[in-house]
Amino acid sequence: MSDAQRSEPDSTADLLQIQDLHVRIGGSHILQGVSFAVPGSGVTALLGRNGAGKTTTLRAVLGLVPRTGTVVFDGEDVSGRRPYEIVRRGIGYAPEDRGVFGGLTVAENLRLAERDPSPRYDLVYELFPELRTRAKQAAGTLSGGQQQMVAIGRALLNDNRMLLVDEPTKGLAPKIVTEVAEVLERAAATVPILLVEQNLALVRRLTDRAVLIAEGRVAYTGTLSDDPERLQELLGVSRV
Amino acid sequence: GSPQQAATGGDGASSAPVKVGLVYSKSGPLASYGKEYLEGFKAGLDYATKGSNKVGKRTVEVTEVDDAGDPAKAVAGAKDLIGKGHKIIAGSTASGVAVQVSALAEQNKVLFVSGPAATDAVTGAGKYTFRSGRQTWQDIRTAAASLGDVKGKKVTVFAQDSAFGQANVAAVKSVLGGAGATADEIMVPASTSDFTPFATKAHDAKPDLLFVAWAGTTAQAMWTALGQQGVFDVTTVVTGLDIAATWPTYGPVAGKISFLSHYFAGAGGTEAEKAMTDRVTKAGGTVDLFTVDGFTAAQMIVHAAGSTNGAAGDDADAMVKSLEGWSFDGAKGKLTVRAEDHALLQPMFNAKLTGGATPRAELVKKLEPEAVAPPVATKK
Amino acid sequence: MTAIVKRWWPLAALAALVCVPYLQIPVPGVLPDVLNRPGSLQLIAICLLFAGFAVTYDLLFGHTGLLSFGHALYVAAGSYTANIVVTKLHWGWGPALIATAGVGLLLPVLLGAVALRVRGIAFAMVTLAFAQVGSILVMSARITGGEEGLSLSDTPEIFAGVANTFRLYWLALAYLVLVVLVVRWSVESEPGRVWRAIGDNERRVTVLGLSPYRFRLLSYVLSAFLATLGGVVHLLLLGGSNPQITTSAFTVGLLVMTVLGGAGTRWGALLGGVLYTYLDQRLAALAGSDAVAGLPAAVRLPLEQPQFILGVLFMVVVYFLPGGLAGLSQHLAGLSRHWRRAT
Amino acid sequence: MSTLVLLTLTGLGLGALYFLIASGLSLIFGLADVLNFAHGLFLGVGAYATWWAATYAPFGVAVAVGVLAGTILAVAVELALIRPLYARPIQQVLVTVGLSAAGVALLQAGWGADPLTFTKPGWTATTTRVLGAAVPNDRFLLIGAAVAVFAALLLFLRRTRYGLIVRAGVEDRAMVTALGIDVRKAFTVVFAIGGAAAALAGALAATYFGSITPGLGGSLLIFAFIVVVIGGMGSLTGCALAAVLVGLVQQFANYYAAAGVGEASVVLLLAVVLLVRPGGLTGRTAT
Amino acid sequence: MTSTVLAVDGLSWNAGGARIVSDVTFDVAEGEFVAVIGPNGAGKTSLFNLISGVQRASGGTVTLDGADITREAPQRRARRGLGRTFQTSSVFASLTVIENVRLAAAAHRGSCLRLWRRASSDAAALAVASEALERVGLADRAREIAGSLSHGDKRKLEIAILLATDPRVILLDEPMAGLGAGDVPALTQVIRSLDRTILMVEHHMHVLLDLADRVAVMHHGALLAIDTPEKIMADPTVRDAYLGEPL
Ligand SMILES: Nc1ncnc2c1ncn2[C@@H]1O[C@H](COP(=O)(O)OP(=O)(O)OP(=O)(O)O)[C@@H](O)[C@H]1O
Ligand SMILES: Nc1ncnc2c1ncn2[C@@H]1O[C@H](COP(=O)(O)OP(=O)(O)OP(=O)(O)O)[C@@H](O)[C@H]1O
Ligand SMILES: [Mg+2]
Ligand SMILES: [Mg+2]
Repeated sequence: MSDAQRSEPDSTADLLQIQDLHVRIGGSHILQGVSFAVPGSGVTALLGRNGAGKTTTLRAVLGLVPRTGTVVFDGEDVSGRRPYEIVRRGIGYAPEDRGVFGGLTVAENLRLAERDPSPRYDLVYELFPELRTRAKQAAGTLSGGQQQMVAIGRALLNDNRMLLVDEPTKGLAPKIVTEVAEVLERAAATVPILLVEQNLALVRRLTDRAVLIAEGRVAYTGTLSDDPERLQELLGVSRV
Repeated sequence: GSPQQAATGGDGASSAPVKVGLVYSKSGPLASYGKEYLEGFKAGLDYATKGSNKVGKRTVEVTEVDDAGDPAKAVAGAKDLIGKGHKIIAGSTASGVAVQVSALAEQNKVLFVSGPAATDAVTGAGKYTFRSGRQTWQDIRTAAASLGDVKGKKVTVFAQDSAFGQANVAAVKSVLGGAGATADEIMVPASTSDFTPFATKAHDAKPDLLFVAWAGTTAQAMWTALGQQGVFDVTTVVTGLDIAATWPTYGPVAGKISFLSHYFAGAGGTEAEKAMTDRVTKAGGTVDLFTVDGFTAAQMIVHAAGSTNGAAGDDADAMVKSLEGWSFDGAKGKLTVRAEDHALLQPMFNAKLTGGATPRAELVKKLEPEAVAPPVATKK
Repeated sequence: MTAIVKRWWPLAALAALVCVPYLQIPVPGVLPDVLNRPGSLQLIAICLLFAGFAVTYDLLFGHTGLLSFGHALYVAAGSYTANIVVTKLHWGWGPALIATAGVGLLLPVLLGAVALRVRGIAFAMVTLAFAQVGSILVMSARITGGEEGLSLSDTPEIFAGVANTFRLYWLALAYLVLVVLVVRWSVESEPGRVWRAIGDNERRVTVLGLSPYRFRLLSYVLSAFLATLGGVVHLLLLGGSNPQITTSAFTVGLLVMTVLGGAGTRWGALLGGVLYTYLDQRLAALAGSDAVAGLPAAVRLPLEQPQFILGVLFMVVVYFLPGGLAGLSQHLAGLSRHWRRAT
Repeated sequence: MSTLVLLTLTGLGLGALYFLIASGLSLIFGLADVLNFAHGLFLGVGAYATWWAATYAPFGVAVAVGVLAGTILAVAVELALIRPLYARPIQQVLVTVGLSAAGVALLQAGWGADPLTFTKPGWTATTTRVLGAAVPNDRFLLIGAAVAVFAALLLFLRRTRYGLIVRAGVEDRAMVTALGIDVRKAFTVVFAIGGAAAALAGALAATYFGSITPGLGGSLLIFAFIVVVIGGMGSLTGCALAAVLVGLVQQFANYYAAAGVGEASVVLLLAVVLLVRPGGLTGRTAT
Repeated sequence: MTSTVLAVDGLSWNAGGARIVSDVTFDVAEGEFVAVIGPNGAGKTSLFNLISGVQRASGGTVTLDGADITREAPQRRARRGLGRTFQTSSVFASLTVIENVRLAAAAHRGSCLRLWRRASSDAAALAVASEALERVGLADRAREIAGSLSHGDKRKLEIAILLATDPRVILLDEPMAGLGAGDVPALTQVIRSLDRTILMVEHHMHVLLDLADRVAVMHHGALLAIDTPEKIMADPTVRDAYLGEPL
């Protein structure tokens, strides 16, 4: 156990605080007491190997999986709230598997996400012009990358106070990966982001702050550059 | 013991009760027919045993089995009854049940007195099968009798496309066709939800007589359609009178229909009918179409079982012999069990409905049993 | 010890069932008569037969994921074909069985080949349509006796008469055993795995080089064939054919049995079939009992409706026992394991 | 000529009746993906409530009472039975099968199995002469009501977000919540509207048939299924088209062909449409 | 140069009123490894769908071993030795890991319609399956239900399924997508060891450069270029349309 794990975050500056989060699904104990905090600005990276529990952590924050422990958002304990209530407090979510509604058109997907009286379509269309040209296409027939654009677009549409973004560059062409990185960078200037990402190069470009999850627990909290060896060891060892 | 021994129950001691099984619709779509039948049966039993509920020295023990209109339940119930030593079974509100239970009775040599089921198939179905109600043939004969001379007239049957409707068509063709009328039919699917096309056909056919054979919950829509398409302006319409609860469904055309009736409260005008009405009313019921079927069944059973001071209650062959050719005074009038095919010869009625929204039935004419007797069915 | 019990209890249960006609045990309330009397045997036989139907339905629904609303068609085809050949054509039982087997193969091959071109609810509706046409034909044709049904004129000597009900009972039991063995075997066979796989991911099956259509058709024909055979047992058991077995309500009944017991599980459909049929047959008798007659009208009237009780029971199972009754037994097994470990 | 007019107008009337019954079914099926077997029960409850109220109040008020009863029932069903099962779509359908059986039995326990007479209100009991054909006025009532319901439902789907939410919710309920939407409310609203439409159909079917039975809904439901499926599951426009088609085909086949061909032809029409176009007349869309 | 195994000639596909794959022509030689790259929505997956028969082409031909298979159903093509994986993991979620692979082996051996045979008694298929699992490193998870595997393990399982059907031509659609940095080298190793004729869509450039003999670039449904990795990487239009600035 590293010391970093036990270090208490400064509660006044932290927008999101997670304490002792446990998730059990169908007999398996997936999260076993995850605790960390996300400050009110910039990007915080949530790293870990496949199956470590990153996605589950994000879903648990939103209450999409049954969980115990406390989640405090902006000083308010939201642990007992329903997912839509938590989201309405200003959290945008771009899920790992994109979560687009295949039977709905691109326009309908975006319309569904509208929460503010004046959604920021201009921003979304500026970033992903394809979403405008494909407005009437069923989202299920979009290419993988195009679906990713819809997912990120939906999260950016509203004036959120925090974004939870799960592997946004999965399946994107290198050029788009760069573009997405720019988008996230720009977004992070105004809204804090909790980012799950496998592409370490991209993570490094966006932030130096990381939380590392291994086997359902927080294995490391701190900066990426602090202890690169240890980080490499935690992330890079193949199981094969 | 062996399975076969186990199956032959009933001790047959002469002081044991006479066991009668009623397999009928206590629940299900024909529950109200079943209720009438049961009330009639109880009254008939009381009447025929003069209040003692005994034939000779033996009490009559009635077991009710609800078939819910489902032949599978009826067969299971009947087998149970036979297995428990019942030699007498009555009931069957639905034709499908009657056909199936009759076959069972024949196999097992058990007396079976079929109830309200009108199907001709039960007549002549076998040695042990009898009926306490009327059959389709008698309905048709009644309709024909009200016509007078039909020679050269055109008769159209407006019939449900089902065994019931087809039997009516066949009977009309045979009865009226035989008397010199030309008969044709308009077959209507039982599940039809709009009768307009058929009503238009009936109107366009312009027959001298339109015979309507319809059983089912959509009767009201059918009568409305016939009325609206002006069928009553071009022809005389005849149909069978159903139970009193359905009379309002004839709607505004009720007064224009000539009804043939198996029975309605007060039609018989006999002593037995009075006795039946008293008993049924006292028990909290009302006399209606199928009350007589139950009443008659009880009379037949008491007679059959009592033929040798009650001993015959376990001997189906003796009971058959005592019933064949037997004439008696029933609620409807004089009834005769025809020996050849076990048809129940009985009076029938012509009636009309009066009184608008709450109709009452009025007797137009009582037809003697011989006038409406069905042809002898060939024994199987 | 427990392993032995686990392995052999089906055989023990079967042996007990075979012996039932020799057991003169009174079971008041549960059965209409002493255990080995015709009334009781007929009731149990119907339960076993319908359990057999439910198992054939489960092959389609539970194991292949095909929701059919037309299974009744095959039961009816079996019953009516045999009956017409015997009663109307007087060809005797040998030809009747051959004709029925022929119909039981040909009809599902033809109809299945067409219906399986569509999937999901569309498949359900096409099968419903076929069955509905069958029902309309049976209801209005002369040769079938329409809504009155057709009683069997020539029952084989060994089954005739109430005294021989025990043979019908054995026949129904034999049918159920046959169906269970065939279905169990087919599910464990190679095609059985493919059925499961198709349910998971059809496209993947295709690119493995397998044609989902053929495998579905195989399941459909097998299930329909078994149901057609059951139709003959039904004919003998009832001594006739009746149009109730052609209706979509009959198929929905099978669906309910399957789900009640637990679709796609080892014993689910069988359990559900027995329970549903037993209740369906017996509730009327119970509802008519004196105990119910004494209740106030508001309670009594619903209780006198067997369909009400069955409907509510079904909802309760769907609601609280997602895996059906079979799920319940697993649940209980889990609890007892838990309990054993705790002590 | 007059026969043609009569058959066409009554065929349209029949189609209108089918549409009224099918529209609620189609709405719930198309949006919430629940094949609601209890739709016939909603319809029956609407009919019985209207019948009951008609003895105390004028026809219009009675229909309103019927619709209200159907709506309340539908909402209760959604809250108590459908909502807790949202993760188990097959169970949702099955629970409606059980509900339908129990509910119809309950109607029968309360009012008996025999038909209850439903007196047609004044004008609808008479006929109007159109080009020599005596067209029953209740057909005009049916057609009018069907058009009104069609328009209202289209407005609901086009102008509100409920349709969108429910369609998305069927695909991925958790994701809709993750967008900050209370998806449960939308489902309840859709059920309420489906129930109201069913109950209205029940009230009008009662007027049309002039009598009601507990099984009324059940026997009409099969036609409603056929219409919904021919129309393309869940497409309201398709549903309307299919209803008219089925009504006309049935009416003309019954007059010009042999008896029974009408019913059988509709069933065969269903099989043919599905085999040629598995998605129904229109593809699968909810508007 | 060895013989041509797969030939695509003028292949086109229209959907939703648009031309999604337009006039694609290329040959693949025996044992060759061709990487397919291109921006998102370029039509790579669609091209694979057309070759494997999951979609019917609107025009053009696909030839496998000299036989025209353009009109054949996907299962026929699979039996000819054409195997593929999907962009989103697609395994049989309710079967165990070993069953997934065994089924594939049985399918390949053509023993699947044998109703009289118990699935579990097929020892030969089982042996093939175990070996395939061994090769992708899933042997220790053989008894688990496939649906509960993590994303990375599902991807490995897909490769194992593919191995069991012993295809001669393999289409891999983004097998590395979503894999952690730790797993990528291992899976790369597995793919290299397949030693078959392979077409692979992948966005991980280093993996691709490592494995590919030739690289095909798709853009707006058309084949922009097909050449050696070095030449392609140097091509300015490719850089512009696909690679962009490195991070
Ligand atoms: N619904 C579920 N049921 C059972 N197990 C689950 C479920 N969801 C996740 N798991 C398991 O929980 C573990 C963590 O999953 P999670 O998706 O959170 O990992 P992850 O870190 O996001 O991995 P990846 O990088 O592959 O996306 C995995 O082993 C997975 O198999
Ligand atoms: N059925 C369809 N109807 C309309 N457009 C479609 C359909 N299927 C695919 N498309 C479009 O075709 C294009 C190619 O899609 P495809 O999935 O082949 O892309 P891809 O090259 O695999 O992209 P990615 O790398 O993002 O997976 C996309 O623009 C997609 O939106
Ligand atoms: Mg993840
Ligand atoms: Mg792709």
